[in-house]
Amino acid sequence: MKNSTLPELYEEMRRVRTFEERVGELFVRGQSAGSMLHLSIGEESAAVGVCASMRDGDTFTTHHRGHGIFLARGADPNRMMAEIAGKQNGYCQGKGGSMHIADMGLGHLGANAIVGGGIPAVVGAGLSARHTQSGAVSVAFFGDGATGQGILYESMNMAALWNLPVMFVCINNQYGMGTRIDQATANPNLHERAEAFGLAARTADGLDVEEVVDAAGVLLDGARSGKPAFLAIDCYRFYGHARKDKSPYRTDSEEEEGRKKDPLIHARGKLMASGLMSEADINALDARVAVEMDASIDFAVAGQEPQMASMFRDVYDAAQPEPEPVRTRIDRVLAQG
Amino acid sequence: MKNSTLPELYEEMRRVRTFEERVGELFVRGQSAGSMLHLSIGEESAAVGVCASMRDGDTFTTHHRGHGIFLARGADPNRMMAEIAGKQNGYCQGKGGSMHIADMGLGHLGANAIVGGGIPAVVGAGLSARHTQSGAVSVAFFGDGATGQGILYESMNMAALWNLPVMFVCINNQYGMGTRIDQATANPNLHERAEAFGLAARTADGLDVEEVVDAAGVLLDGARSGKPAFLAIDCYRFYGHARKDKSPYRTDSEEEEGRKKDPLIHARGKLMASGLMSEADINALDARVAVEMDASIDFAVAGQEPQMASMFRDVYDAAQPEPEPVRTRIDRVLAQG
Amino acid sequence: MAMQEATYRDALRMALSDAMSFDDSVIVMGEEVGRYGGAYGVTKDLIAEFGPERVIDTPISEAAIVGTAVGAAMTGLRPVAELMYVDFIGMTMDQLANQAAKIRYMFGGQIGVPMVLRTQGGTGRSAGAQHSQSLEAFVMHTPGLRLAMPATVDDAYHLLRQAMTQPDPVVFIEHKSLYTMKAPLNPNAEPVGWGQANVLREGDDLVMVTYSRQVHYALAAAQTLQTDHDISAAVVDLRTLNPLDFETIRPLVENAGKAMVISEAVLTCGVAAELAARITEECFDFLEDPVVRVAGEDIPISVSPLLENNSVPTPELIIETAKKMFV
Amino acid sequence: MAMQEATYRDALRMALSDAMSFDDSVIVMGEEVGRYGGAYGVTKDLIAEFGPERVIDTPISEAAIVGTAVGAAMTGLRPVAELMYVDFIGMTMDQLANQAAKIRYMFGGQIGVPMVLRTQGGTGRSAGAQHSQSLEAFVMHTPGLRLAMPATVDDAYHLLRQAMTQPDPVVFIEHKSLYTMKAPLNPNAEPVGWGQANVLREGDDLVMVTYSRQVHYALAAAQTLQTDHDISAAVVDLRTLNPLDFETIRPLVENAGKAMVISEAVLTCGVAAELAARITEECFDFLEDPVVRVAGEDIPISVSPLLENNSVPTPELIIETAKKMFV
Ligand SMILES: Cc1ncc(C[n+]2csc(CCOP(=O)(O)OP(=O)(O)O)c2C)c(N)n1
Ligand SMILES: Cc1ncc(C[n+]2csc(CCOP(=O)(O)OP(=O)(O)O)c2C)c(N)n1
Ligand SMILES: [Mg+2]
Ligand SMILES: [Mg+2]
Repeated sequence: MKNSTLPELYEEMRRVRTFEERVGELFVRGQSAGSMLHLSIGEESAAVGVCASMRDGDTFTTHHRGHGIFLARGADPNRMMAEIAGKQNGYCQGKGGSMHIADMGLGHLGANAIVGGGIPAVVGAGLSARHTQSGAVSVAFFGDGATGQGILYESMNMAALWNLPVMFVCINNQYGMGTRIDQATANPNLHERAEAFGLAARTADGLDVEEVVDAAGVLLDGARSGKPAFLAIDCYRFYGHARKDKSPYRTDSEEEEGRKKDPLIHARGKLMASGLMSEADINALDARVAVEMDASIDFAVAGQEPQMASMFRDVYDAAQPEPEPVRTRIDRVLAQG
Repeated sequence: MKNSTLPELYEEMRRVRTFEERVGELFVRGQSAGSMLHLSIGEESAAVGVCASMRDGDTFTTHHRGHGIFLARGADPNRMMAEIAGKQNGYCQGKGGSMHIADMGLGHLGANAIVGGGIPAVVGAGLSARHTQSGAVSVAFFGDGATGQGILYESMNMAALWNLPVMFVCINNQYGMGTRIDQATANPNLHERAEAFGLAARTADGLDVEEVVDAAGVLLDGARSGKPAFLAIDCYRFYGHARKDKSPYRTDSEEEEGRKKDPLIHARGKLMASGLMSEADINALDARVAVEMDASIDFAVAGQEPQMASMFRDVYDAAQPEPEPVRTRIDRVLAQG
Repeated sequence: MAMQEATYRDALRMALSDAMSFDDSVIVMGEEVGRYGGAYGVTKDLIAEFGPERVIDTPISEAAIVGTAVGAAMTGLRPVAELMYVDFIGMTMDQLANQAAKIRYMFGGQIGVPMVLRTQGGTGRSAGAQHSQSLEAFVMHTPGLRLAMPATVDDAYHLLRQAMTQPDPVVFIEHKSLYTMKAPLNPNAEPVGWGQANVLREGDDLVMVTYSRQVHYALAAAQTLQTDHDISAAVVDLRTLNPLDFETIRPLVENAGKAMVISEAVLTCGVAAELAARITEECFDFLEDPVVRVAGEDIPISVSPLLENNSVPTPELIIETAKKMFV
Repeated sequence: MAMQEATYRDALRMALSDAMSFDDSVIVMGEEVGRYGGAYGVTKDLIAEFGPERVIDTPISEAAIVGTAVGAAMTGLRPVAELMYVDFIGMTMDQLANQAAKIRYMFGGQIGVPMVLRTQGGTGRSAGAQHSQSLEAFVMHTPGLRLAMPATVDDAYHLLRQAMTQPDPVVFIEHKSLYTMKAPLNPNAEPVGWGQANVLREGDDLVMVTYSRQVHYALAAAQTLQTDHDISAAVVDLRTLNPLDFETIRPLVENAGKAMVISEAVLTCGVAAELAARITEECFDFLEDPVVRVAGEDIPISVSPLLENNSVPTPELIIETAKKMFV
């Protein structure tokens, strides 16, 4: 299992944090495609802690706040940033953007702009894994808000019924847009629902990435051997819902408290206390990561806009005729009359 | 509360049983509208036991197997049977049929041919009741199969979050078509799900109507005062899913066992043992009910087919223009050319 | 209240607020409609004015939101539910099309479902394939559902007020690119009637039939066509697609002999198909050309602004097409 | 296998069975498809042949059924999911239209979703408003989804086999009133190509363009029109609505000068609108009359058989309409 020592986990979390900060910059520079950018700052331990126990061949889907998860599964930050900028050299050639990044090579079955939309796909991926006896697990990552969506329960029920190698990971950052989890449900102990459907289920504290690694590791092992699992990870969404949201619905003091649950600072403290890394080591690492992530902005900015000709491509398989452009149709129609 | 003594409960259950038997006859005579007739034989205690604690002004929705529930809430068997025959003097003028009976006067917001389709309406009715402080409860009746539908969980979550006067009643007759409940979920203790969403929840044994009355009474009282509730009632679907289904997917011996869970026979035994009614009393009652229900067939058969003119009526409010018939449009179009 | 400058967003909020003041049974519900004030700010401050019992923040449960509105409407409330993006209508189509739309009919006319489902659609914010669609055809293809799509500040107010008095379910689709549009608004003026199209520009050579944001594109195009190309184009804003006011269209098309229908929805099986078919059916003898459909491409919407903008009709495409109709 | 009599239902089952024998990655899933054998018997005994790992009974969870099929298709399986009634498509529209249909495009062509969603629709069983609809327009209006609707026993077999080899998601809509229809079937015959319309009857006076059960109504009507009224009507079975084969239609309409489109779906914004618009656009100069739409009424379907039968086109309505086109 890669990324399982604390220095490795810390580095990966730093990469996520710094990448997200650069996404914010891209937006400020006016070079992102739109403003629907959802940063996972504060949630790094969830992405990194779960992915640490995932293996090559495993598949996953994410929600709209999925940059960190994909990075932790091995994404190239350059191609991610280019996609977020809507450029042709992005993961999806500029068609998808921040909310629709995917990469089949890395098992990323897709981020999703529909809350809950990517969840049932992992049940299907679980069926495939069992069919081919590949030993792969499929993991659905989603937010606490997705617990409002019926399809989560339909999917968990199926996974449990069929004993599929599937895991549901709920990144509970306490908010769905402006709605705090206790304003969205009468029982915020979310894992109890999964238990009631027959899954192995627990909640981990996202402050400590090693706690997440431990919880996720056990549940993923179980899932791999046919006991589907659910893991809620408690954390805090440090900033607004999307780039333009200033979170007026929560108090400064709440935010201050919330941001104390910083998994990077916590890991940093542990690293130094245990003597695994010195402050200087950590600072050097952070600087190295900053250089890597700075480069992603340059890469994205230098990328080409998609060609107009690509517009009609990939609606269907490449061997099929492309849809006829409206203009072409109009010209043909006006040959009549 | 009406229908709360055992003789009353028995009579009401007998009315349901006999009505359903007559529906079967209507089908055999070829006088039902279609074959999508779902009989509630074996489930009488659920309908009667819950409705015993409902009050005037309470509202409810049912699933496709809802004849018994509506009868127990005061329906006129004649107009029900006429509707099942697709006649104009039915509850819905022959447009709805067995799966779409409703009556606003009796608080019946509608049966539904969509599994789970009627569930969220009770959340809305709960909002209305609170808005007007009417003191009414709204009850959703549905089958075990509906626990596969995400909308159930969305609805329970909302009801619990908002403390609405709402109750969810799951009539667990062990089957959804040919699928036994343990073939549809890994955890058939259905009330645990409701608990996980924060509802008051329990399971009652439908063999004993008085047990259902007790459980439902407590939960309904709670719901009325803002603690939404869930009640699963265990019973057995005595016959096939619909009139044409001979249940080849279950063994004769299973059916024989299942039909031993007969709430009427059980109540009959209790009535006689307790001396509340003699066998002769009960037989006289049964005969009286048979006469009433025989009449419903006559009423339905004598009813008129709907008029063709009614076809375009009631798509919109009566004060609005009706949709234009295709024929009329064609005639106008062909005035061109 | 007298004439005042208002944005489309303000006008919508005023309509909600005025209706709620006037009728205690009107409630607003949906994701983020309360504390957050609506994803596009339409319901801003309503919760302060009317309280959380009438401005109800819901969990992210689109299907149950619509289903709850159905139940509330059947029991005496006038719910105005918000679907944050029309793209999420897929989760609600059972409650909308099998329940809300059919209840009056299935139950023999016993009861209606007087609810409004407010939502917004269309391109313009680089929001990608799942947040930029124009799905009004799904609604228009469902008997029992009314469908209103305001293009102007006036209609943002008046059409929404009217929608909230309809006896039947109304899907009310705003356009995400119009929220900041400003115009004078008089809430007390006599509005154009519910179900009536509005001829926003007269013209003898060509009739453009459209709705929602494309009304503005059509008006801009018509202006250029007049000024630069001496083509006189009428512009009809349909306002409601159900009811559909054909009687306003007929004489214009009979007079001009040429018609173009403009819709942001994808072309195939979309609203433009219905409009083109209807105009052809009713005005065949007067048509010099086939009715031309200027509609969305038969593709998903990209996040790339370049591709996004060219996936739906632009004023340039309208002008270019109109010119071709006169060569 | 040689020529044999088969019902439409048998042909569908044979197609599934043959595809499953041929390709281990094909799985069948849905409510009651296994032990029960399918609500309409199409998957009868498949579970005995292929086991419960490949013939998967699901809970009553339409949205997750489609979503599961999407995930399975993306990871190497060829799922054939069954939606018991097309009326339930409302619960699946997000998974179908926002996920299955858009995945290839949103992800820049990296991957397709080679799944088939089998379902059935239409009237004829007195099944009421929520079990009798024809909702193909929702699918046809969604770029990225293919749409096949077999009318014949041959197509029940061959078109389904072809659907199971498509690289993109196919919605395959059977007609509930055709399951017991019998005809000779040769599974080894060279089939009509995927995406090609089939001219089932030639005719010089009028072209009837249709699909699914209405093909048979059109053929019956054309026979009567010929015999009793000396009107020679061509009948085109579209077979697939996406892709739509216009090239087969064009010369027929150019020759006859009159066209009728027939669809069981409700008229407004339905498939008939698209077909009428397209024929008019492409063949305007050849049309003597406006294209006539013979379609479902803009109303829900009643359970009363009398109302049900008259809510959709009947052979009588087709004949009556055709006759009016020649007065
Ligand atoms: C089906 C659907 N409903 C609503 C939205 C709008 N929306 C986008 S993100 C979001 C909040 C999601 O909260 P959560 O699942 O907790 O994820 P987080 O943003 O906190 O990471 C909402 C309501 C959407 N994109 N999709
Ligand atoms: C949404 C939907 N899916 C599937 C069906 C087909 N169907 C009708 S009844 C039924 C079984 C329902 O089982 P349950 O909820 O337990 O009710 P029961 O029939 O046992 O009373 C199914 C699958 C339907 N009508 N609606
Ligand atoms: Mg969250
Ligand atoms: Mg059942």
